[in-house]
Parts: sequence; C-alpha cells; structure tokens
Amino acid sequence: MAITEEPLALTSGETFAERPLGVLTRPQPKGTWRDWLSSVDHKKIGIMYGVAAMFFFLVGGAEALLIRTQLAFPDQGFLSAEVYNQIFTMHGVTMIFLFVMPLAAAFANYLIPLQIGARDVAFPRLNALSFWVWLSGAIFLNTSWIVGGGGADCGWFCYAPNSGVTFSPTNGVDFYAIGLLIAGIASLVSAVNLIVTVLNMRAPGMTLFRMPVLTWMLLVTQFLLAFALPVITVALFLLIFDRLFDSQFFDPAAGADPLLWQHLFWIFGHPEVYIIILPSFGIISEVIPAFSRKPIFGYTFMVFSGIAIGFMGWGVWAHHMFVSGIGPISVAAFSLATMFIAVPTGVKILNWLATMWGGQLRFTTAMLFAVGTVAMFTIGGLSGVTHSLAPADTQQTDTYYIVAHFHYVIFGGGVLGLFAGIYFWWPKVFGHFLNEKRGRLHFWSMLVGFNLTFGPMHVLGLQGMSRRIDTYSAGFGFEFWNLVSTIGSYLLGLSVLYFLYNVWRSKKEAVNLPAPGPDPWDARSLEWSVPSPTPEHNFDVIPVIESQDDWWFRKYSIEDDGSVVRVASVEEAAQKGDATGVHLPSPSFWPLVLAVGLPLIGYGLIFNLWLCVIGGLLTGGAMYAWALEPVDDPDAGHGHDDHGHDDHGDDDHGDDGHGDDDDPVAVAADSEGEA
Amino acid sequence: MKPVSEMSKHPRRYLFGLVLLLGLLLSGCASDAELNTLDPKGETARQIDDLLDPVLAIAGVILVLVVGGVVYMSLRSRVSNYDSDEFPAQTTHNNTLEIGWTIGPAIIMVIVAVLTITTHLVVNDTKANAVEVSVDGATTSWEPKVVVVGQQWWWEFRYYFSEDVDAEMLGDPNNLPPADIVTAGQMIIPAGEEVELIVTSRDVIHSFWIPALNGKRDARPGYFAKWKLSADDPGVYFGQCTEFCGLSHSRMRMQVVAMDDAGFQQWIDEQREVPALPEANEDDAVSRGAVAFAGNCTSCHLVEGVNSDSYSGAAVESGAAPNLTHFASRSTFAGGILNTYNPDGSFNRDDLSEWLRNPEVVKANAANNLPDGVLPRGMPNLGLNERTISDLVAYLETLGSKPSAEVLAATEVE
Amino acid sequence: MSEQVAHAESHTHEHPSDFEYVKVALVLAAITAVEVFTYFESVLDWGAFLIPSLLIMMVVKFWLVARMFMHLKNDEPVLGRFFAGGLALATVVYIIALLAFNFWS
Amino acid sequence: MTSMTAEAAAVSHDHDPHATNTGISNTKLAMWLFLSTECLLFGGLISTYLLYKTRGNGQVLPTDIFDIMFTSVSSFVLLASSLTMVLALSAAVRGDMHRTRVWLMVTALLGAVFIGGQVYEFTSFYYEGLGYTTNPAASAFYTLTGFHGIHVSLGLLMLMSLFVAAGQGKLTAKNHETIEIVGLYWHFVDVVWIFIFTVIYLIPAE
Repeated sequence: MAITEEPLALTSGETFAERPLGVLTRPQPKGTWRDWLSSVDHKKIGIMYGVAAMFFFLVGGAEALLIRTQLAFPDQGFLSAEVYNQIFTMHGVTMIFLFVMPLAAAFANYLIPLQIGARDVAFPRLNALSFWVWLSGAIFLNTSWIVGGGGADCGWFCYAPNSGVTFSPTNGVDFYAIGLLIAGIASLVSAVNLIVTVLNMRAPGMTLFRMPVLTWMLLVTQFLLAFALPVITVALFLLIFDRLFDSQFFDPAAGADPLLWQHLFWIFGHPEVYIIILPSFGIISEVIPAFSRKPIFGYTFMVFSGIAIGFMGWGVWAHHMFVSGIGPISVAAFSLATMFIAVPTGVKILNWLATMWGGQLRFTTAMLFAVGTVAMFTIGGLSGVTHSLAPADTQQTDTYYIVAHFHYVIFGGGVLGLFAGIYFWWPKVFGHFLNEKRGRLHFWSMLVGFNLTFGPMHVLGLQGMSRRIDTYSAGFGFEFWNLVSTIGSYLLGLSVLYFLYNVWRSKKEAVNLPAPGPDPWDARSLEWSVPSPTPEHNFDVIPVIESQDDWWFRKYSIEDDGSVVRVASVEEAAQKGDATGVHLPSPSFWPLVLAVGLPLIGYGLIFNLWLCVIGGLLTGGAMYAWALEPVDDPDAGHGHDDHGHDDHGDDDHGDDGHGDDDDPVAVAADSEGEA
Repeated sequence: MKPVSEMSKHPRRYLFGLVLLLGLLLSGCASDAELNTLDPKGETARQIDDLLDPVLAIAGVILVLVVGGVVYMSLRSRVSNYDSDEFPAQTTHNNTLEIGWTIGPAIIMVIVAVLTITTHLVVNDTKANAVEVSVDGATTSWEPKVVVVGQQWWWEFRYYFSEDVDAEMLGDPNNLPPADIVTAGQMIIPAGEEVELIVTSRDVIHSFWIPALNGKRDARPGYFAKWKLSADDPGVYFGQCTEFCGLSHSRMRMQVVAMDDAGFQQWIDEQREVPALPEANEDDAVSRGAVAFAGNCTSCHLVEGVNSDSYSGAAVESGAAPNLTHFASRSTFAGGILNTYNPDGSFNRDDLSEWLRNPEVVKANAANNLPDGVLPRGMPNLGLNERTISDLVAYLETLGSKPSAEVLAATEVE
Repeated sequence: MSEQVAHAESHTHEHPSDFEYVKVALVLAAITAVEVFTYFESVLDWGAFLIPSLLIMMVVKFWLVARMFMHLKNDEPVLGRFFAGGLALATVVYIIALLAFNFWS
Repeated sequence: MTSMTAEAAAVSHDHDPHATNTGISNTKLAMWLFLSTECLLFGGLISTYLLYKTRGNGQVLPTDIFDIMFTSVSSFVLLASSLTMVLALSAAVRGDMHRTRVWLMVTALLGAVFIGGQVYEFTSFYYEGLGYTTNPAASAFYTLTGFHGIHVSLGLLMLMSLFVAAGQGKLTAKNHETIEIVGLYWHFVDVVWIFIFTVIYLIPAE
C-alpha cells in the first residue's frame, strides 16, 4: 500500500530495513531499554504504569507536604495564597489522575490477562497507546508549572465560574482541562480494551462466575470508566471552549448556570470514587483469602455487591451538591440514594471479616496492608454515612471533616489496598520478594502516619475549619490538631521513602536469596500457576478451567469430610514457562508517536495554533501508519510454525484472537472519536 | 473449625488499639471554638446536631465492632507459618448469614433515612414571624429577611424593611435595588427570631456559613438561594466562606451579631443616619481624610453623603466594595478578618493603616500589576502616603458609632 | 454463555436482503416526512400531541436503524444490551440532572 | 451460565481465528462498547443545549432562525447514506467488491453533502447574528452540532480509507467485518442525528 506521509524520524536510531508496509521499521526486541518504548506486552505496560504512578505519587506527596507545612501553624506565610491554591489543586489532580488511577491500571494491565488465562489483552497496541497517552497527558499537566504560569488554581473540582479566564487568568486551568482530556482518552481506550479482554479472551472453562474477585472488580471499574469519562470530557470541552474561544457556557452574566459544571463534574466524579476504590477492594479480596488459608467468603455476594456499588454510584452524584441550592426535593432524593450505597459496601466489609473468621491468619506485609485497608476503609465509610444525612452535610461539607473522610476512603481504602497488592504480587512481577521485615515497618509507619495525618482532620472539620484555605487564624482551636496532622504527614512521607528503600534493598539482596517460585503464597488464582517472573508468553498451555480457584484445586482437593488434601506440589502443578514458538503480538512504535502528538495539540491550543498542526499531523500520521502496520510482524523472528501447533489447540487466545490486524479504521475511531 | 494452635506471640504489633484510642481522643476534644459545628446556638443548628449525634453513636458502635473484630481475629487466629496439612474449614459461603447482613444494614439505613428526611423537612421549612421595627420613625411589620451577597472576598448584607423581598423584586444580583440598610462583613439580626436569607453572589460561588446557627448555603451568581438562621441569644457568631472562591478564600469571613430587640432597633436607627460631611478644614485630619476618601476611595466604596450619586452598584469584578457609611459601627473589617477596635476599646489604627498601606500583604488579592485585559479583584494598593493614610484612618473612625462593649468583647477570638 | 458458543461461527449470521434494506429506508423516509410535516402547524394543528408524536417517531426511527442497519436484530444479544445500557444510563442520568435544574426547586 | 467446554472451544478454534468467548470479534465488541459510551458524550452535549436553548441574553436564539426545510433535506441525505452504507456491506458479504466501492463512495458523498449543508447552515446563522459567543444557547448549539459534524467527518475519513483499501485489493469479502464496523460507527452518527433533528430542531422552544 502506498504511503503518502513523509517518513517520520524517530530518535530510536533503529536501522531501517526496506519494508513494504509502514513508514517506520518494525522494532525488533533487542533486550535494551528501547524495548520498553515499543512494547505491547501487557506486563511491561503494567510495570510502566506502576513506575510512572509511583513517580507521581512522590510529586503529589511533595505537594501534600508543602500543604501541611503551610498549615502547621496559624497565619503562616510559607506559601503565598496564590501558590497554595495551585499546590492543593495539583495535589488532588495528581493523586487521583496520576497516581491512584494509573496504579490501579498497572494491576489491571498486569493481572487481568493472567487471571483469566489469556496471553495478552484484546488490543495490545491500544494498550500501549493507553499508557503513552496517559503519560503524555500527565507530563503535559505538570508542565504548566514551567510554561503555564503555575499550576491550575481552581481545585480539582474546578467549579465554574472561578475556573473562567476572569478569575483564573493564568494558563493553569487550560493545562488542567486539556491534560485531563488527554488522560481521559487513555483511560477510555484502556477501559474498552480491558472489557473486551475480559469478555472475549477468557481461557476455556473460565466462566464469568469463576473469575477471581479482583478481575470482577476491575471489570466493574472499567465499565465505570468507560461511561463516566465521556461526561467529564463534555465538561472539560465546555470549559476549554469558554476559556479559549469565549463561549458562554459558564458565564452567569450571560445567563449561564454554573450548576451545569457541577452536575457534569459530579456525574463523572462520583463514579470516579468507585473507580479508585474498587480495584483495591478486588486486591484485598485476593490477599485476605490467601493469608487466611480459606476461600473468599460469599463469592457471589462479593461480586454482586461490587456490581451494585457500580450501578448505585451513578445515582448519588448530587450529594456533592447538597448546599449548592439544587432544591429540597433533589436533596432528599440524593440523600436517600446515598445512604443505601452503604449496604453493598457493608456486605463487602462483613464478607472480608467472615473470610478471616476461623482462618489461619498469616500476617505477611500484604496481609497487614489488606487488614489495614478493611479497618481504615470502615472509618471512611462510616464518616461517609454521616455525609449522606443531607442536613448534617450542610455543616460538614467543604470542611476538613470531608478531607478526613475522603482520605480515609481513598488512602485508607484505596492506597493501602494497592500497597497490599504491591507486596503480594511483587514476587510474581519481579521474581523476588520485597523484604518482609522492612515491609512490616513500612506498614506500621504508614498506618500510624496516615492516622496521625488524617484522623485529626475529623476534629478540625467538626470544629469548623474550612477546606482549601491557605491559612487559618489563631484562636479558633485549630492549632493543636493541625500541628499533629503535619507531624503525621512527615511520618507518612518517610514511610513512602522507606518503601522505596525497601524496593531498592530487596532487589540488591535478591541475588543471595532463593527464588520465590511460581506460587510463594500458596495462592488461588491462575497467575500463580506460571513461573515468577511471568514469562513473556504468560502460559505455556492455556489452562482449561474447571472451577473457581482452579489453580488452588490443582494443588489440593477437599475430601467428603471437608478436610483438605494436597494432590500436587506447586512444582508439579505449575507450568514451566519453557514453551517456544509462541506467537505473540509484535512491538510497535506507533502508539508512542501518536501519544507524543496529543500534548503538542494541547500546547498549540494554548500558545500557537501552528503547534496544533504539527501535533495533528503527528497524531494523524501515526494513526494511519498504525493502521497499515499489521498487528503481527510477518518477519518477526519467533521461530517456527506459529500456527501449526495443535497440541494445545487453544493458544489462539493470545495471538490472533486480538484481531485488529486490518481494522485500522476501527482503531482510528476508538482513539479519534474523543480527540 | 480447628482451634489454631499457634497464638500470637507478638501482640505488641497490634497497634489497632492505638488507633481506637486515637479515635476516642478525637471525639472527646470538641472545644468551645467559635466555629464549632457541634455546639449549636440556634434552632436549625440544633436540629442538625440532634440528627447527627445518634448517627455518630451508631457509627461509633459499628466502628468498634468492625475494628474490634479485626483485632480479635488478628490476635486469636494468627499463625506465623502454615503447617502443610492443617487447614481451617474451607467455608465458602452462608446464604442466611449473608442475606442477614445485607438486610441488617439496610434496616439501619431505613431508620437513619426516616430521621434524616424528618429533619430535612424541618430545616427547610420557614416560619419567620413578623417583628415590629421602626424605620425613620415609621413603624413597619418586618418578616426578618436579609439579602446576603458574596463577592471576592467579603460579604454584603442588605435590608429591605418595607418590601417583601424575592428573586423577582431583586432582579439582577449585580445591580440590586437600593436597600434601607447596606452593611458588610457583619450581619445584625434580632436574637430569638428566625431570619430568612436570600443568598447570592456577584462573581464566583461562595458559601455562607455560620456554624453555630445553621449549616451552609452556596452563594451562586445569577441565582437567589433561600436559607435561614436564628440565634437563641444575643452574641457574635463567626463564619467563614466555605466554597473555594479564589485567592483570598481563607480570608473571607463574616459574623452574625444577634441583638435584643432594643439593640436591634437602635442599630437600625444608627444605620439610617447619614453622617454629616466634615467641614473643609486643612488643619483637621478628619476633614482632610474626607477629602482623601473622595479622591481615592469613591470609585469603589460608598459613604452616603460623600458619593451617593457616583456609586453605580456592583460589577462582577472589583469596582464595588463594602459600603463604608457606618464603618466604625462594625467590629471587624477587611472581610471580617481584622478587628476594628483593640481589646482595650480603642480604634485599631495599626491594622487599619496597614490595610490601607499594604492591602495585598494583609489579604491576597489580584488588584495591582495585572496583565492586559485582566480586571482587578480585591483591595488595590493605591500607593497612599503615610499622611493620607492617617487622615483616612481618622476619617473612618468617625463613620458610625462604636459597637457595645459586649459586642467588642465577643469579637475577640481567643 | 451457552448460547454464545452456539453462535461462535459469527459469519453465518443472516443479513437481510438489499430489498429489505431499501424497504426500511423507505419507512424511515416516510416517518421523516411526517416529522417535517408537523412543523407546518397551519396544515394540521397537533396541539398537545405534537411533542409525544415527535418523540415516538424519533424512537421508531432510532430503533429501526439500530435494529436493521446496525444488525442488532440478527447479532449477538449482548451487543444490543451494551448499547441499550449506555443509552438508558445516559437518558436516565441526564434527565435527572435536567430535572434537578428546573422542576425540583 | 454454563461453562464453555474445552471441546467446544477447540472445535470453534479450528477454522475460526476470531473465536472468542462471546462469539463476537474483539473489534466489533469494542466498537459497540465505544458507541455506548458515546451515548453519554452526546447526552451531555444535548442536555447542555436543552438547558440553555432559551438563554439568549437578549440576542437571537438558534430556534429563532432554524431553517427546518433545509435541515430536513440534510436529514434525508444522512438517512440515505445509512442505506447506502448497508448496501456497501451487503455487497461485500456477497463478494461484490466493485459494488462495495461504489456504495462506499456514494455514502461518503452523501456524508460530504451533509457536512457541506452544515457549513452552509453555520455560515448563514452567523450572518443572521448568531455567533459562537453570542449567548449560551448559541455556544451550546454550535458545540453540539459541531461535535456531531466532527464525528461525521471522521466517518468520512474512514469511508475514504476503506474505498482506497478496497481499490487496492486490501479489503476483500473475507474481511467484510471491517466494513461492518465502520458502518456501525456511521449508523451511530446517523441515529444521533435522528435524535438531534427531533429534539433540537423540530420540538418547538417554549
């Protein structure tokens, strides 16, 4: 097929072979860092998500410490009001969109294919695209510190009309809106990709109701993402048009209603809460059974309560707007709807407790974090119930009581759970353990630091300390608990650094320690049936699934009297990871190129439309080149008879099954539709 | 289920107890802080508190049960390593139990819902009684109602005694009809009466909140929100803007001053007086201050008698600033953050001078050195010289009569 | 998922004939013509029925295109369910939001 | 829910590389998912317009200057393009790639006529005093119809790509599903217009 675009130079320095298809040489695995740029392997992408998310965790954490330093004492001038407003905005945006969501995406990417017995996701290149687009959006968002006149200063919720040019004249809000749009494209693509993966690529016998709870929760999360992101997309577009093209969506003087933004934002924003929390629920639903030596209690209830939370999450958004003047009937209706979301959430907590009940609890670091998640989330959930009382919420909303609440939910319920997952799956991903002794210290310092930081905020809020204030006066009774909170936040910061130290030391020490083997925790789901670290092709043979917790039942059987008998050792039951000639999707540079174009369009909209042209050409060109590049490189050197081996006749799941070989246009639709 | 033989040898690791202890500490230390939400001083705030207290109690019990359960199991069922052939019972589910703990919380929530809706109806009901007030000698029957207008970063309060105020009558929030009394920073209400509020904004969204008297209500531009509050007893009740409204959000505060009937009537009488313009006299600081005021301040501020005609209502951005006709009758200024009088009762010249000298240091604003096309917000630095500043301070001190000693004492935050 | 296994050979789905497509298009055109017709009130005053009639015609057209042209009639039901789900979610959520602006105050 | 047995899976894998758990190819499932999320995008834009359609700020409203006859013709054109789109697919299923190309081209032309009409409509509205920044109603109207127009334009690009690919023999009856998937997108754009035509244009403003 004739290629009309100019050859695109890439800094990779790959040698160009003469190729009939595609402008850019098909990258070949070389075992260097360049492999990561072109990888379409869901495991590599998952790791990159994780690393980038941890980087932004440090950025957001540094912002948090600046906030707490400013608030340590009354009437401080450590940060000016202007800078403070930017810092707290970027702290929220960074932690939500650039840390928790991508860290959850890391787990989703790495674990979903493994847990359902697939070789990769449905669209491996789209998966790479998701990551690179997300990363380019994240970097774009943070460059506003350098070129945008500071960060956005409108709060993560960015209420109109305070977000308009009149009240926020720097470019910060433009960076916020465009950055989140770019990151949103990434999440939408990823959500569609992962939903299709779960629905279409399960191993034989892996029915939906045999899937691990984690996969279920991630599936619900992806549905929430897929449906919530278009709503914020609309809101962000309206905001950008108002700011850049003088449209009239949020100008009250022209008769516009600022509540439009609030509705659109929270229709997205409330499902977003569950997008953040459900992956963590899934993770601890894997960790607690493994270290209780019992199956998850009430699998069906766990799954359905997760689905129920997903559904109900759509009917409660206006509880963020109880004081905005939406009318008493609306308030009453949303107040009631909000209360009953406590029911499925309560079911989950009780089922975790029931899983532990009578079990043999082994407190590894992962288990400590999981149990900590249950306890801390319970506090956040209960304070959440007090918000659903609409009259009481008129006292609590926009105070530190809310700040306390959502940190207990997002950090206590979300981040602690994600750390449980990090410790749990670390040996699977990297082939060595994180040191348990240091892990325990990490856990306890984090737990104490967390409670010292956010516990006092309950008191501060009930004593009437408003949110988002850059300072407070002495005499209102805020001094003591603010200082406690600041001290706690430093401890929390130290615990994160200690975690990184643990990562570094554990890697260094690993050479002298025995390898963890495929299944170090005696766990239950499929990813533990393959060697650690996971081989590139995941499964030598796609397993045929006969029951829920199929992997566990390959090791044990339950006799009629209920006793457990080992039927095979891990070594006997596990796959060897030595299959050869497995046909895998080929790497591609185009996702990266496409992703580089998007922020250029963003800069162009803000500074100079010519940049848009360059960015648009890069993006559009990459789409076409992508479309013309076959998903599987015919020349790739993966040995012999890729299609012939019928001895395990179902490995097609991993290769041809993803089927975007010649659907360039559908691919383009996916990514362009939102762009 | 077999008893787990290996009990914990390291209970010290279970810091959950510490967490619990912390929780108890937290709940026990609600002091008598001025903004405390748990110390209602008015009818609606009390209704809210009465709703919250039992729910907090229920939540506390659940918290203790869950965390207690976690701690109990952690201590009781802990093992350090797995014995290869000793397994606990592999219970997968128990439908009765699970349906039970689905319905159980649902029942609790139904009870909470009934309580909530009952309170919700009560706090949204208005039952303001008319009070007799005398305005300029004529007695009128007034259903206490105050128009509350938020603006970056201060509050305006407008009193209309002779008309029934509603959205239609008010029209454009940026150009409200002339009111009988216009004041800023402090709302004066009769104690013991329910006061209806009509809350709006001239620029961004603010939120009006006097925790001791009621919850908050957003002030939304282009819209008039209904709200109410009442104070049981005379006193000064503090508030803080609670919807993030830009740079000086943290320094947008306000007070409600509740007075007994006589005090309230006296306040009306004072506010209706138009202060006399000082006679021109170059040797008198007050007189010079009046001239300086007319020259420097009147494009934004209004003092009746000085610039009644030139005051053109309020715009979105600055250009409208607090009405200073009775400046000295308020116990705070600069958006409720500085006290007008020192603890000893003398006029707070220092803070006022500093506010005129360096407003951006006292309170962040966006009023000076702006890029092209950006409209100023907040109090600008006018580059006044020290003599002008002291003249202005002298003049401002004469505007209105000093509040009562009780009000001044209650304004001190300690 | 049992029925889906039976459908695994997705290529065997019957597509309607071209003539059927043309018939559907003619129905669509006819409905559109009626819709446009309502605009001229002088010809026929629809009164209170106008808006319900327009909405019903719209839904019928929507349904015809989705069912026939987009093949939901012959395709896997799960596809239709996804689409209906998105549509229903959008409808319900946005109607509630719009109601919150106007009626519920 | 019964389990998919290994045997069934193995059988279906033998001759069908696209066999999946649901029996639907990944791309098609992805496209349908994408379209259902698009409902929330257009729902948001339509709701914005409905909220603002009477907020003219003293200026002209879109509803004041709608040219229903003109828009009706545009609507017919877009509906007709849906017909030609299915005919293109139908031809491809039969293996008649020549006719597929013809119908693809006709579909693209009809789409281009629709876009041309929209450009004309915007221009004439502009000269009647309805600029993008005139009032909230105008901003909402142009944004909604503009987003729809961009979707149609992207569809045009895809149709042209298919046309070229078919001409080069890359697109054959074997991969007619590609045409079907582009068709799904195209029909979706059409049903959105069915909605817009009724709710925005025909239902009178109070």
